[in-house]
Amino acid sequence: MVGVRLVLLLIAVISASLLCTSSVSAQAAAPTPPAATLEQRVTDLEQYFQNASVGGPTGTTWTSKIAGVPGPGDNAWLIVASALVLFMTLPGLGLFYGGLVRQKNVLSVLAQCLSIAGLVIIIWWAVGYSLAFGTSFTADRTHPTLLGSILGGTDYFFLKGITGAPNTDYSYWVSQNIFSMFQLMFAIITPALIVGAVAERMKFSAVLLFVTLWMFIVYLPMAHMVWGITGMMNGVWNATASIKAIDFAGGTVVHMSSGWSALILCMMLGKRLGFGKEHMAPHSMVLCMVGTGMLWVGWYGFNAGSALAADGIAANAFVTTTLAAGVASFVWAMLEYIIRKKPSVLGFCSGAVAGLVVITPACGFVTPNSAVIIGILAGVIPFIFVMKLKGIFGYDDALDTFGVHAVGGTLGALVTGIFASVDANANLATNLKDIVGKTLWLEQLKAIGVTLMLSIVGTIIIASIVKAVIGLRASPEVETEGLDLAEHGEEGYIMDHRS
Amino acid sequence: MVGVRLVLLLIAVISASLLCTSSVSAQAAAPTPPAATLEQRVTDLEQYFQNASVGGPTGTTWTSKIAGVPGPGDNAWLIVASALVLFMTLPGLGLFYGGLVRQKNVLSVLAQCLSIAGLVIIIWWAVGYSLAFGTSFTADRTHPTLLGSILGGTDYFFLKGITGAPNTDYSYWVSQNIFSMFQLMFAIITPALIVGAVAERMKFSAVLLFVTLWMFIVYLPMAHMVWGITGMMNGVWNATASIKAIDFAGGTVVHMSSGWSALILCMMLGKRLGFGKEHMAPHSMVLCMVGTGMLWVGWYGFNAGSALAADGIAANAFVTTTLAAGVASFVWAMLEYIIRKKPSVLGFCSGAVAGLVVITPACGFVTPNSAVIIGILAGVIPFIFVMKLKGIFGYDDALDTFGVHAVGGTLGALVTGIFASVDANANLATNLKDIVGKTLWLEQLKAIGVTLMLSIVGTIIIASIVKAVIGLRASPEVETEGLDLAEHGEEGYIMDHRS
Amino acid sequence: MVGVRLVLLLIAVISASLLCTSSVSAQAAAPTPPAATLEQRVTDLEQYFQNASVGGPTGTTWTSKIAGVPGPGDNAWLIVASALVLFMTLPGLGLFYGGLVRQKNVLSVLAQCLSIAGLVIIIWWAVGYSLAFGTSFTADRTHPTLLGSILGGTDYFFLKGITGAPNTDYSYWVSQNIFSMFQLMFAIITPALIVGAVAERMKFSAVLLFVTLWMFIVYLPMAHMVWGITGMMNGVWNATASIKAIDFAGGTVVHMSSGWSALILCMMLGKRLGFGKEHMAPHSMVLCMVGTGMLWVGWYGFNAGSALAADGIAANAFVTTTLAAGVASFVWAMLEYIIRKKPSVLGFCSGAVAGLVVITPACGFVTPNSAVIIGILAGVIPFIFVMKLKGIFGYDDALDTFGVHAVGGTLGALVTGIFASVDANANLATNLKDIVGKTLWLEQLKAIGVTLMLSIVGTIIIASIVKAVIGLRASPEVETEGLDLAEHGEEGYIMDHRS
Amino acid sequence: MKKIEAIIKPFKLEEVKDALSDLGLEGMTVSEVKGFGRQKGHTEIYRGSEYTVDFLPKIKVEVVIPDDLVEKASAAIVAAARTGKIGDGKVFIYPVDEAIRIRTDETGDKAV
Amino acid sequence: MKKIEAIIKPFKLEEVKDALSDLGLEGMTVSEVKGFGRQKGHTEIYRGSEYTVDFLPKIKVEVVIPDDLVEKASAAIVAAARTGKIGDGKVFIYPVDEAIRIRTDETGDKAV
Amino acid sequence: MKKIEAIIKPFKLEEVKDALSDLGLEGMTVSEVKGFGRQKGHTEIYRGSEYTVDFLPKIKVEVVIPDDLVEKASAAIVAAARTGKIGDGKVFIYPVDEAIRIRTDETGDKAV
Ligand SMILES: Nc1ncnc2c1ncn2[C@@H]1O[C@H](COP(=O)(O)OP(=O)(O)O)[C@@H](O)[C@H]1O
Ligand SMILES: Nc1ncnc2c1ncn2[C@@H]1O[C@H](COP(=O)(O)OP(=O)(O)O)[C@@H](O)[C@H]1O
Ligand SMILES: Nc1ncnc2c1ncn2[C@@H]1O[C@H](COP(=O)(O)OP(=O)(O)O)[C@@H](O)[C@H]1O
Repeated sequence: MVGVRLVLLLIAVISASLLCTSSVSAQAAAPTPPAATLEQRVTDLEQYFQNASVGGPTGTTWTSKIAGVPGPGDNAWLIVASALVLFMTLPGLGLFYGGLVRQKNVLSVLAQCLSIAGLVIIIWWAVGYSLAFGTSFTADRTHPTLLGSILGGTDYFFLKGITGAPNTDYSYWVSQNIFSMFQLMFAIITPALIVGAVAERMKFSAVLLFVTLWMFIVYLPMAHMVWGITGMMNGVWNATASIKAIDFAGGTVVHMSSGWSALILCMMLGKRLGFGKEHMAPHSMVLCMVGTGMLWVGWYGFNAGSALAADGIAANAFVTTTLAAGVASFVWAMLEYIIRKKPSVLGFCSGAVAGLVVITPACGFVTPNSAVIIGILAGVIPFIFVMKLKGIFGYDDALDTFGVHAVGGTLGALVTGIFASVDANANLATNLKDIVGKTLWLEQLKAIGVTLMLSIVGTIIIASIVKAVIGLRASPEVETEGLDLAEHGEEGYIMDHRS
Repeated sequence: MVGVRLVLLLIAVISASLLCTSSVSAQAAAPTPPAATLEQRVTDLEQYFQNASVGGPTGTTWTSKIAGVPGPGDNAWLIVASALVLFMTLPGLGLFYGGLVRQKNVLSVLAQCLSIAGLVIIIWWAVGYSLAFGTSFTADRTHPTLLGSILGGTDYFFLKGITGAPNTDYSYWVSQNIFSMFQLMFAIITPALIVGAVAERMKFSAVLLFVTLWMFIVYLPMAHMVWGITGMMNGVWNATASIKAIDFAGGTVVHMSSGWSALILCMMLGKRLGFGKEHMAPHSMVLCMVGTGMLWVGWYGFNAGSALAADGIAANAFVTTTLAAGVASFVWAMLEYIIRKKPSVLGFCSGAVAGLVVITPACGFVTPNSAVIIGILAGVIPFIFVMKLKGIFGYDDALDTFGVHAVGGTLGALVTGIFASVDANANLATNLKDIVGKTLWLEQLKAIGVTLMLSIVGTIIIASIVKAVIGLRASPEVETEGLDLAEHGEEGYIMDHRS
Repeated sequence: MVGVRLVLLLIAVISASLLCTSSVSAQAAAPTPPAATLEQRVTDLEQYFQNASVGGPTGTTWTSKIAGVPGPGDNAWLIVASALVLFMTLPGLGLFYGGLVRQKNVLSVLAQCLSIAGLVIIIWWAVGYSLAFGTSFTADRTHPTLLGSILGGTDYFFLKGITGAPNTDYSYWVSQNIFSMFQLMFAIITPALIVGAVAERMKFSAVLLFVTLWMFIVYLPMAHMVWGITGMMNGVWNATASIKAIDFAGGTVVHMSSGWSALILCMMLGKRLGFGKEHMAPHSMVLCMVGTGMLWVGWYGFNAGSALAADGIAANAFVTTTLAAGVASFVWAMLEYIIRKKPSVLGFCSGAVAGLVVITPACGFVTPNSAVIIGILAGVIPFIFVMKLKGIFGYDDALDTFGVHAVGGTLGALVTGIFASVDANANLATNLKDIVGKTLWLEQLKAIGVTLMLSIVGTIIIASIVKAVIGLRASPEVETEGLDLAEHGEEGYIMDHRS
Repeated sequence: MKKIEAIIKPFKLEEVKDALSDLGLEGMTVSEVKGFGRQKGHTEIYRGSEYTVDFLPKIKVEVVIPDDLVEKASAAIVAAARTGKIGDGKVFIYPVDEAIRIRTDETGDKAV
Repeated sequence: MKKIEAIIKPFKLEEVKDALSDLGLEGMTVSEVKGFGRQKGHTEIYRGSEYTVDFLPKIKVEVVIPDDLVEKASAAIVAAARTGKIGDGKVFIYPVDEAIRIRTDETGDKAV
Repeated sequence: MKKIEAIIKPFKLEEVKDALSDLGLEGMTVSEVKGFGRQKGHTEIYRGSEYTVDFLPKIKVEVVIPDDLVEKASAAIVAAARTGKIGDGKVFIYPVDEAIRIRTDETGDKAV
């Protein structure tokens, strides 16, 4: 049984952890630079406000008195942002999705979100953070290797050496331990998004096994390639990246990867029993709306937090996120108003989420006015997809993970290439100044291609394995009775007179 | 149809935006002050802790190395505070109000909150922020003009020039872009509060049109007059304000304006069908309580965020907010306990919201002990209003927007004039030292008068227009069936066996 | 009637407050140290990043330019953390517990949470903060007195002198007023936890009276002993503590005290009518899960906020909290999976809360790898307790406050003594360097003993008083009809066709 | 004894109850039902999926009464429940063999 | 065949069910209803608005049985459902023309 | 006139409705009930507490029809509702004395 195996795995992993961490490798001591002069000490303090390096430009000109400690303001923001991103999944996404399924399956969605949180936390602690953000697979940063550009390294296995000191590869002023948690929260919500496409019929054990494999085969490589300092698609920070793409908060890593994988998985899984015949209306639009509000609020942690500082870029990401979400929500519902006379709560919610998805890769790179245009696109294009095209193709993406996240994520990745501007984010002038506003969109297309490929091929392989080993789908009896009772032994609501 | 028109308006506005922003006007270059000495650089850094100006007292004595960048701690707080204030509306207020209506109308309340969010975001981006916080209508600050003391200017249309740099008219250390978002969230919740009075019967299209007009005629002038640096009732910061009133977080701007407008609107709209005969009990006190909790938590962003810094004033506002909310909640329910033997969840919730409303204008200006007295008043006076006087007058303020927000806001504005003290907030010593603790309450009365006038007259005009153009009220059939199905084509809950 | 008496008490307390605060005692003026040199000013600024003292090591070597003001980043974090901890109770715990009771009692749980919030706010303002964190009962810190090591003092009655300036006994950079609020939120949730054990049958008035007495007899002494700077079990900061125990965020103060008191109280109260015969299944696992998500997210404020700074220790507490919660949640549900084939949402939720409880005392003192082991223990030991042992003993701890909070809190206090390490928190090297990793667990055992004793004896006395004065239990008629209607005059949900 | 069972529009319940009370009928049992008939249902759309809901909320009122009251009672219900629009509902009359009051064991007309 | 229909207090359902089982009656159908009768309702107050709720939650138990069991079954229900307080409810007995078990097409006494 | 009352599995409602419509029966009333019978219930466990739920969700369909349609209608329902597994439910047929259409005062077969 998969449960047992997972527990055994867990135990194995713990033992390994204890062994590993006892053998901390001695780090080669670099020669210590001279102590900071008074002026240099003042400069170090000023750097906090500029979100820049202490100890001189590379951190090695002088020994800073405040090296190895985080900046309280930035750290405060990242702590809160990490909590906000967890809030997106627990309970945000749980409610958004849970409200959209039928009553008999609401708990199955919640159980899937909760189990993914636990599972990914364990993976992330053991090896995940290291494989995504480590660097030991790249011996020499000026000579990238294939492995090192796809996965990080083993250096941070079991969070070895991850302390309150910032990792300046990623942020000058944020503690690496909170950075690792911020990234963990992304790693939790991404597979949880897939749940929407396969809701109401996928077996719980199959979800667990699928997600475990998917983390290794799709998510961790994606995260490293796009955000790892040695990643092959990290155009902003990695001068040797082979694809000079940009993705501020996860258009490719989070939304495309989950959305395209969701499409494949739901096609391999087949439609829900009674699809197209029985009523499958959302059992609680109220919960769905509550979830949307939580997603929106939490998304500020996701998007503005991705600045990894409480600076003007974070603030700008907040602005663009707000504008895109608000505009897309309004546009989507107004399209409904025009077309069928009834603007719906689900329309406002779908539009808001679509706006948030599409702005995600762009939020820290574009101006507010671009965000408004992006919001309009986000209100129109996924709308058409979900309302019309889906019906034509006829697959059963139960809660529209594909229509919103894959379509939106892909759209976002592309428009980011078009609208990104140095005005909005000066960091684009470091490694990308020659292509921003010019051929950046071509790099984005390449990144889209890689993401598509990895998600689709990866999911086909993983789902085939899961199907072969334990099967993907609940039995028809279980599906008819509802997953809540059959798989979890609980009911979502017990409202009768007797109890 | 109003939807179509709004979409067309939107498109027009976008086009205009693109034209406008391309013609950025060259700003007259002021002579650059000398570079900061080391001591001045240290002073600049210290100013961050004092929430004060860099570059010398007026910012022009020397050129600061950290001018034009936000302080990370303050920025972090304002980013979070902005998210918290949005959380108050989505889903907070939606649940608080949504729980109080009958099941058949729960989605209509949520749709109204969502649509107001989208609509106000668009207005704010295009012109709203500028009309409230711009200054171009005031050519010379020492010579206020009528227009300039009522509305801001066109300078920030389409958020032109709003970047990560602080606008020192409002805050030394907070990015202007996040300041604009913080204020946006206030502009969203204010019209959403009105929804409570007209719930269960006002037409969706009429809500949209009403709110659009109301933003321009009531909200934006109110926000500018009270908080705009050139506003005529900004007693704290505008030395030339004609009414030297104070309002820390929105007693007049938010609660009085929405509350009094709500009263007028619900009277013009008429009572719900069956009012006084049919049962109209809240369909879910659980949701109502959840909404209350979210409002309370979000209100910390609202009140403590209004310090525009993470300083001792913000912390004091947190204290006063907590005390007033807790005391008022407890007092309200204990009054119920005494009078009818049953302290109710709705009593605790109503009291908490009343306490939060009444402390809002006062929170950053009064001491904790004053907050306790304010809390008691907030538990007693709106209680009497909602429980007794409302029944006597007989209008149908469905969810007591008037009884809580107008009565509470007016009470709050008045007591702020009585309890405000320099001990609690040293900024009161700048322009108001002669009247604080003396005649400030008279200024408050004047501000109350202006707010009342604008809200009442404005609402009569706007509601008359809306009534003439598209009508205010849903048809009796729609009202009987419920707005959810009839206007939004959805049901709030589908709990039957079949689905 | 208890309500009336409480209101009278309230009035008395207010009057006293007004008298007291008018007689502010003149503080003896210490000789002023010399003004800071430029280098010292820079040192002061650097101290902000080190979360250390300005004005030299003891704050008295020179007069700092930034003495008496908070650090914006740390203050921002504590403001947010305080809001997060309130969010845990309102609505978090309300939903977690409210979802677990039967429909007819959901509002009673919410009313209890709300009333406890109001009541504790009033107590805290009047005397509570002072009794826990004041110092006037200790005239000379080098010579601890019995009273002073159990309770703080009267110095902060009515929050006298609590301003934006930090109280360096507790934190160098956080305003004392926000510190007092942060601690208030702990004082709210602790008695609210007890509600879970006595749900569905304890009289509302009895809850109010019990909690009032319990705050004075159990909570305030516990808080002072463990966290007060002169407390007898504050091993980290009080060099003269007689029990050198440690408790980062409240294993003893919060979870053990509430959990053990809950056990005693529920035994004295007796079982629910029909216990063991009627179905008493949770009426809404959905609400329960939403509450769990909110608890988890809010717990970051609780645990990481207890660092009282946005530093690396806070960030580490975030890491350990996440790992313990995630691991325990997963382990608990996997145990269910193995034993009865059905991993449940309630299992994931129970495990998460258990993990959060057990890590609470340890979170800022242990490494991430220790947190994983703690998470496993938290998933196993309370599981066994709640699933098996409870049935054997046969008391009716309705919502498992004892099984989760008492068992988990006790376990946590013990493992903290075992896993605490200077690597994770350098503050352990100040007063405890000789016992950390050695005999610290013995001190922890002593603290466990004191906590057990105080909670059990205190609760027996208080509950006996309440029983004698007004009775503990609702009448059988009230219990059968449901507390919502009978005690609060409301229904949780009104979903029928007519409304 | 007869049972009158009326299927009515939900918002008419209060009026029907009052009409029966006016006749001195002090007991009845109501339940929530869904009705299918000539009255048109409505359509709900959730994103791309459209659902026609044919079953409309109705209230079923059941009252057991002595034979001699049947005519009056059914007339009173019909009068109170009528709006004149399609979907007003039906009144059905069924034979009853016996009625017992649980509390007292009374039977027959005394039980109702 | 007859149908016994009992309107009982909700918390008595388990006992009624057990009483019927003891007679060997292995099938029944229950539903949630609201009852109006002599038993006083309650009042709910939401802020200034007071609502009197006359309709109280009841459970309706329906069991179709052969004629010869009617007396025993109704006596058993009455015994199990009685608390002696107002609002205990009623037992009604109706004639049944026919019963069919859907699964097997069995009819008459064999069907129930 | 007769009333056919069918207790069926919830997911069979649409098919039963269609079967009746095919016979030209354009009205019916349905309600949610819980059934107890041979079909086994399920067990729910919440932490240490285990609850056996014997009452299973069923749908009750009520349709009042002229005598001559009874046979056809009940056959149609049986056919539509059958899965062959335990718990398919029952059809009960009751005598009806009278039916009235509230909207029009029509009575008898014209009313249904
Ligand atoms: N033959 C029937 N048997 C049982 N209930 C019926 C029957 N016909 C109609 N009903 C009930 O009466 C309600 C009203 O019937 P409908 O045909 O819509 O309008 P009207 O009563 O005005 O003709 C239906 O919703 C249904 O509940
Ligand atoms: N004439 C009646 N027809 C149908 N149901 C009735 C009738 N009278 C009472 N009932 C049902 O029986 C329940 C109990 O009746 P009530 O008068 O309150 O108490 P009691 O049965 O003790 O006299 C009512 O709530 C109602 O559901
Ligand atoms: N004697 C009865 N009276 C009323 N309803 C009954 C009776 N027997 C069974 N039922 C109803 O029929 C449903 C199905 O019965 P069950 O014995 O489970 O299966 P089957 O109909 O296949 O024999 C039950 O759930 C119950 O609602």
